[in-house]
Amino acid sequence: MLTTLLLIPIVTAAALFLGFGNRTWAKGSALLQLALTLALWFRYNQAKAGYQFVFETNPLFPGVDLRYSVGVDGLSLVMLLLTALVTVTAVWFLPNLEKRANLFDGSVLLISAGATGAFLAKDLFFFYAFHELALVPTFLLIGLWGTGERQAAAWKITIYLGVGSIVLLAGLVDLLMALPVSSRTFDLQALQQLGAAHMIPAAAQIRPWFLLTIGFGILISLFPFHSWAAPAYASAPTPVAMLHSGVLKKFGLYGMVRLVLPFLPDAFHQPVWGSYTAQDLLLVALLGNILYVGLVTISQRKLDFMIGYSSVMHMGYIFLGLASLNLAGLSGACLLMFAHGLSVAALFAVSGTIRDHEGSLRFDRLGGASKSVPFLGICFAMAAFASIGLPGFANFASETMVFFGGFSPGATSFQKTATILALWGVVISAVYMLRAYKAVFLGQPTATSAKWTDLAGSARFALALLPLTLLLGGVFPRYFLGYLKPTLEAALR
Amino acid sequence: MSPILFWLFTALMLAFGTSVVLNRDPVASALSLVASFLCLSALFVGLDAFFIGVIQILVYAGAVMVLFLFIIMLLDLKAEQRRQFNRLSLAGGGAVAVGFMFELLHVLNSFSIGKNPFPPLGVARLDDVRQVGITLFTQFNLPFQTVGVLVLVASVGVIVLSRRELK
Amino acid sequence: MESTLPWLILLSPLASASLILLFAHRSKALSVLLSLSAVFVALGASLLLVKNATDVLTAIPWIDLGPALKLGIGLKVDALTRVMLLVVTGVGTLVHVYSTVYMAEDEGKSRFFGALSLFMFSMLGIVLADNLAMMFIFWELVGVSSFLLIGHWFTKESAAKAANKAFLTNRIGDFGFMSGILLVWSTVGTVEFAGIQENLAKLTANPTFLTLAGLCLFCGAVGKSAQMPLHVWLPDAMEGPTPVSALIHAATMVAAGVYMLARIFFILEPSATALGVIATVGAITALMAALMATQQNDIKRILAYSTLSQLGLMVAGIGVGAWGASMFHLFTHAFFKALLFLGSGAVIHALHHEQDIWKMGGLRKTMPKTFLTFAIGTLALTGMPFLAGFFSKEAILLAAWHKSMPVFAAGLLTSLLTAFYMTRLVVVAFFGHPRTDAASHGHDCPAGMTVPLLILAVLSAIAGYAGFAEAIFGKELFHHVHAAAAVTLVPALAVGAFVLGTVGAWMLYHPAIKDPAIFKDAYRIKDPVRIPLFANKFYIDEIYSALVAGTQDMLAGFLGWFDHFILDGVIVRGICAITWGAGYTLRLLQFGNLQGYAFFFGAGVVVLLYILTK
Amino acid sequence: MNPLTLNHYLLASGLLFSIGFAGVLLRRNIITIFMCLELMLNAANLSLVAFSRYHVGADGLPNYNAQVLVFFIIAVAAAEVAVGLAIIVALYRARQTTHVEDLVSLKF
Repeated sequence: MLTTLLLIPIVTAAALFLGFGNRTWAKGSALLQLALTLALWFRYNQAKAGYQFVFETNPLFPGVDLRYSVGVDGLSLVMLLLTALVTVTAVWFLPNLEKRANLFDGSVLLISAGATGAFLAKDLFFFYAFHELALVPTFLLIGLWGTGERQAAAWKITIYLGVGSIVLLAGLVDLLMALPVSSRTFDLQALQQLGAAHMIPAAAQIRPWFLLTIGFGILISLFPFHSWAAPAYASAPTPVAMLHSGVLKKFGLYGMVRLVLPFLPDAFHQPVWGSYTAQDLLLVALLGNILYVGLVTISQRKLDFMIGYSSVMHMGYIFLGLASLNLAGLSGACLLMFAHGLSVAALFAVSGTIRDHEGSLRFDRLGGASKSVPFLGICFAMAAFASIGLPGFANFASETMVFFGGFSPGATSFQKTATILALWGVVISAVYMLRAYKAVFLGQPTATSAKWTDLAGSARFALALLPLTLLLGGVFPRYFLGYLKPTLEAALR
Repeated sequence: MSPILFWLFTALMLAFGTSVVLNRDPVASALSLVASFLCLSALFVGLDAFFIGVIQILVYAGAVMVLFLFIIMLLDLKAEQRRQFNRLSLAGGGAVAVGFMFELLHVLNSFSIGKNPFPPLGVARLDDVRQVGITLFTQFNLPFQTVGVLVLVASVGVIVLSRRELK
Repeated sequence: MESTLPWLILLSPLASASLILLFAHRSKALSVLLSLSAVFVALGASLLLVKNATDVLTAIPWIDLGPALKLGIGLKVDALTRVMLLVVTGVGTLVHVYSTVYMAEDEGKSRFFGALSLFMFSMLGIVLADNLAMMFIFWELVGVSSFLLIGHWFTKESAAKAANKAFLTNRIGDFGFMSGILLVWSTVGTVEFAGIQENLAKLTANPTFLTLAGLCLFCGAVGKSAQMPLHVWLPDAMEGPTPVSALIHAATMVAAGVYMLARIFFILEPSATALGVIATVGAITALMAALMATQQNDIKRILAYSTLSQLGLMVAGIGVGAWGASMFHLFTHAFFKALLFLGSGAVIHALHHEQDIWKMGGLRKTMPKTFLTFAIGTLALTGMPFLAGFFSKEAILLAAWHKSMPVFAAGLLTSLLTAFYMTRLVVVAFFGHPRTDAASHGHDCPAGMTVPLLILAVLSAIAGYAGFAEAIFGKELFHHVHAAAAVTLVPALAVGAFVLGTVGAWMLYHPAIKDPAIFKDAYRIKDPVRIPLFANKFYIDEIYSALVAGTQDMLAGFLGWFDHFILDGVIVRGICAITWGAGYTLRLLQFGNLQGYAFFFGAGVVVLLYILTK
Repeated sequence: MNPLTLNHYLLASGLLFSIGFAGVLLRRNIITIFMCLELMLNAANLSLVAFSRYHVGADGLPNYNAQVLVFFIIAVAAAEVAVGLAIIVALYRARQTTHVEDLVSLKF
């Protein structure tokens, strides 16, 4: 069943590359993917921790415990749902190309396939490989069909993320090498049990911790490795920006929860610089994301850059949840991955549509768009309000958990201070989001914006899907937490 | 093999080898090379490697040399007109070759087992060619097939390369 | 039955809002119908609750992570809640009815009523919340609905700006509120009011921490109730439609801060420092806002500053420990301030959106019903004996008299100024002769607008009487209102302040409006009192703009530059350049001579052999 | 006269290799260089055969593995010569030269 889920986009993409089919196939594939994910969602047994629907082959090479094995637990299920939802919206926002449209559509599906594979993988090797698979079409699409300085942006993201992947690979190798030879395995579940048994001595955890955190950090655009994100998103075609910022970037966070927390739990408390622990260091970096990048976001003058930077900023909150090392914070972080993915995808969808209308996304050239495109305005407002943490949306529920996590019993005073400082980020994000909303949608309509046409037909449903899911998550976070809780408890043990 | 024959063939082999390097005319070089390889195959035979000795003559003296000569004729190469060697390359080549020789001597000097005479051979039930064949087709079958593919690829490559309208 | 009533109150406006958003936004009539029926249902249920005087506590979990974190959506109905429920649904219903006429011609009518329903939902959520986290949720939601309603005419630049300003200023307060919640939670381990009260000893064990937590929570009230120094958004919020100003920015939402302080009074009470700060902030707000109000010319802005000033008085009341009196003032204030706003709305409506009082005049004759109700509201506000405001204001002043003389003095001065600027407003706008064409064609509005005015006028007159108030407050709570021992001097001083203010303004302004020169554009010069400092609101807006531009925006600009040119330009590109440079240097080794390569190759072998055999 | 030892053959092989290498470095004609490469390959063959003769197994036979390796070397060398000469011909067609100093287009 899981392999089918993985094969749907891959086969469709292959068919499109070979010249069969058209855009309807891409849409059909995305809907099928969503349907199958929902089927998994409802058939999944929430009460049980650990992987379900597992499928695995024999070891691919003799002597190495490396196999194609897939399975889902609560966390990966939530991420799969995110992938499927964003994919559906993304394929509805595919641009109209005159030639090689199939190549474009297929590549977009391939990104989705790579993300799906990475979230499904129960094996370290495939976990890594599928993510890389998703990055390749991302680079190509930005380089070939991007806007603005697409070549520069494509090269930058290629090299930057390439470096991140290499550091990550080094970290993974280091992690495996830190284990005794007899217990080396690629199986994530077996690794998790080893981590729970504290197989790696605390002092030996710090080096792989650094490598993994920096590697994943680059992929997630953790401060100060964030400067690739905004230009890349600004140049990327709309569906690519949606899928990368919404889904693919979460791979790094997913990896942090999957690998770093369960295997290297002691590294967080190791002093690395004077009496400051690795956790403190991470807190400083994430405050950089929240406060520094937040202020940088305020200074942006173009909508796409603003959204790009804001997505970097919100990574800080997810890291804050991770760094709290307790159930409340971690649940918040994981739900926030989901919520942020949906909200930023919706924002990029709207901004991409505006770019198609206007050609420019400079704030001083826009205004009053709510008059002519009220539907886009409502969707943008909902996504923007969600992303600044307004109650009712899943982002608020998760940010609340993150903040409460930062104040949980056992939190250090440094952590509490960091949480209060991070709380100020809520004000910062309100400043830039509302300024952007006002600049684009409120005020006197400009000569061009009065002539825009609103979304019509099925695209409305595709776009509305994201904020509505956010509302669902905000009102009933308990429903999602039911899936996450057993998995996260296991990760923290 | 008697030491006299060894010294004779070795001396000839090295002399012809030197002549390959020193001759200006490529044809003369090629013929010296054949002569050198003939002496080499004599050494092989002296080491009881009859099969290798024979294919050395067949392949090199027979096939490869013809190919070389053929190409030299085809391209109509003349003897080199320019000065044979420039000083820099003479110094460099000489230094590397001499350095290599010194190291070799040093190694051989300390290579004690190399100072023993060759052990005698037992009475073989099968001849040399069959023994090589058995080893080749049993132990080294896969590499053998691979080499076959390699030769095939090489011949295809040659045909492609020698097409006139090479882009 | 009892436990479903609060849910009915809370959810009926939500149902209306979501139905309007999803389905009914194309039909104005349907939207109005939905919104009206929701508010009537809420009102009916509230009345039932008040009549039965039953306490209810019902909760469902929202986030449940076992012992790690448990947050619920819980509804708590006690005496305090019932008062607020009645205020919110009562004024809410009247404003809804009024709006059907006021907004009749507006093209965004569906959107307006949708947002109004959303507001009712959020406001009732605050009122019914049984824990701090839930209160925070709805606290933010009222912020959003207020954002939507202030920015209702979003094509107007000033309205869009005002909406943003309101939301952002509130966010700053909410930052403090959330910090306070976290501080309390980290000590007590729960956010429920009942739970905190049980474990109050844990909090009081550390007085500094308690003070800090209390002040953080107070920050929320500072933002929402527009106290100094976060008061700047409220006058600008008058860009919204007038019914919104009446409901949200006068009667209910801005009072939420006071309600919240009354709710958490048990946390504040043990800390004298916290109460002192609250009293000071309230008193300063009351006084400064009153001073600013004396020099405004926009009818709605005068009322807005008056609201600020009254809110300051309520907060000061909390600060001197008289939370019952503050709630009482909140209760009476809701009626007469809503009345005044709706009255001003009627004037604005009749005069085709003319808001400058100097361009009115003579409305007493052209709009008699409006004048009558407006006058009752004014007198209730200014503290005319035997009207509602007199009783409630006197209760606060009395408490201040016992607790803190400076606060009492500030309150008394505020009363005097209130009487002054309100009389000024009434005299300039309603007396004399019409000074513009629009003013001479003034007329009373249709029944849909006038009836709510009349109802509110009646309520403003009677709300202060013990019999009426006690019926709503309940005996126990009403006991808190008049906790302080009566002192005869206090009402005497209050009446004195009222008389002095009213007569003074009459003496100054009644002659002024008779001056024929007032017709000219230079009318402002004819204002007999001219104090630029007050007219310019103490230049606080300018200071803030400079402060925001000078700190946040400058820092943001600098960091944007730093990020683009230093972090990305120098560091990231620098690493890139080093790699490129190394590659370029090593490229020089490709000198192209085949034999050269062979030489290096051979030399390498020789060196390697040397190393290996050494 | 002393009996022949392994070292004699190794020395001969080394000398032949050195001559070949010197030729590669000294000669300018690419065909001659190619011939010198053949010399070096065969020098290696010589030592392999010598080692094969030296390691006589328990059954009294030389170690045929080395001879098989020589066989492979000869086969690969033949292929290499064929391809190499074809490249030289193609090169000559394009450049009209077989002189290495004229072939510097791989310079930076």
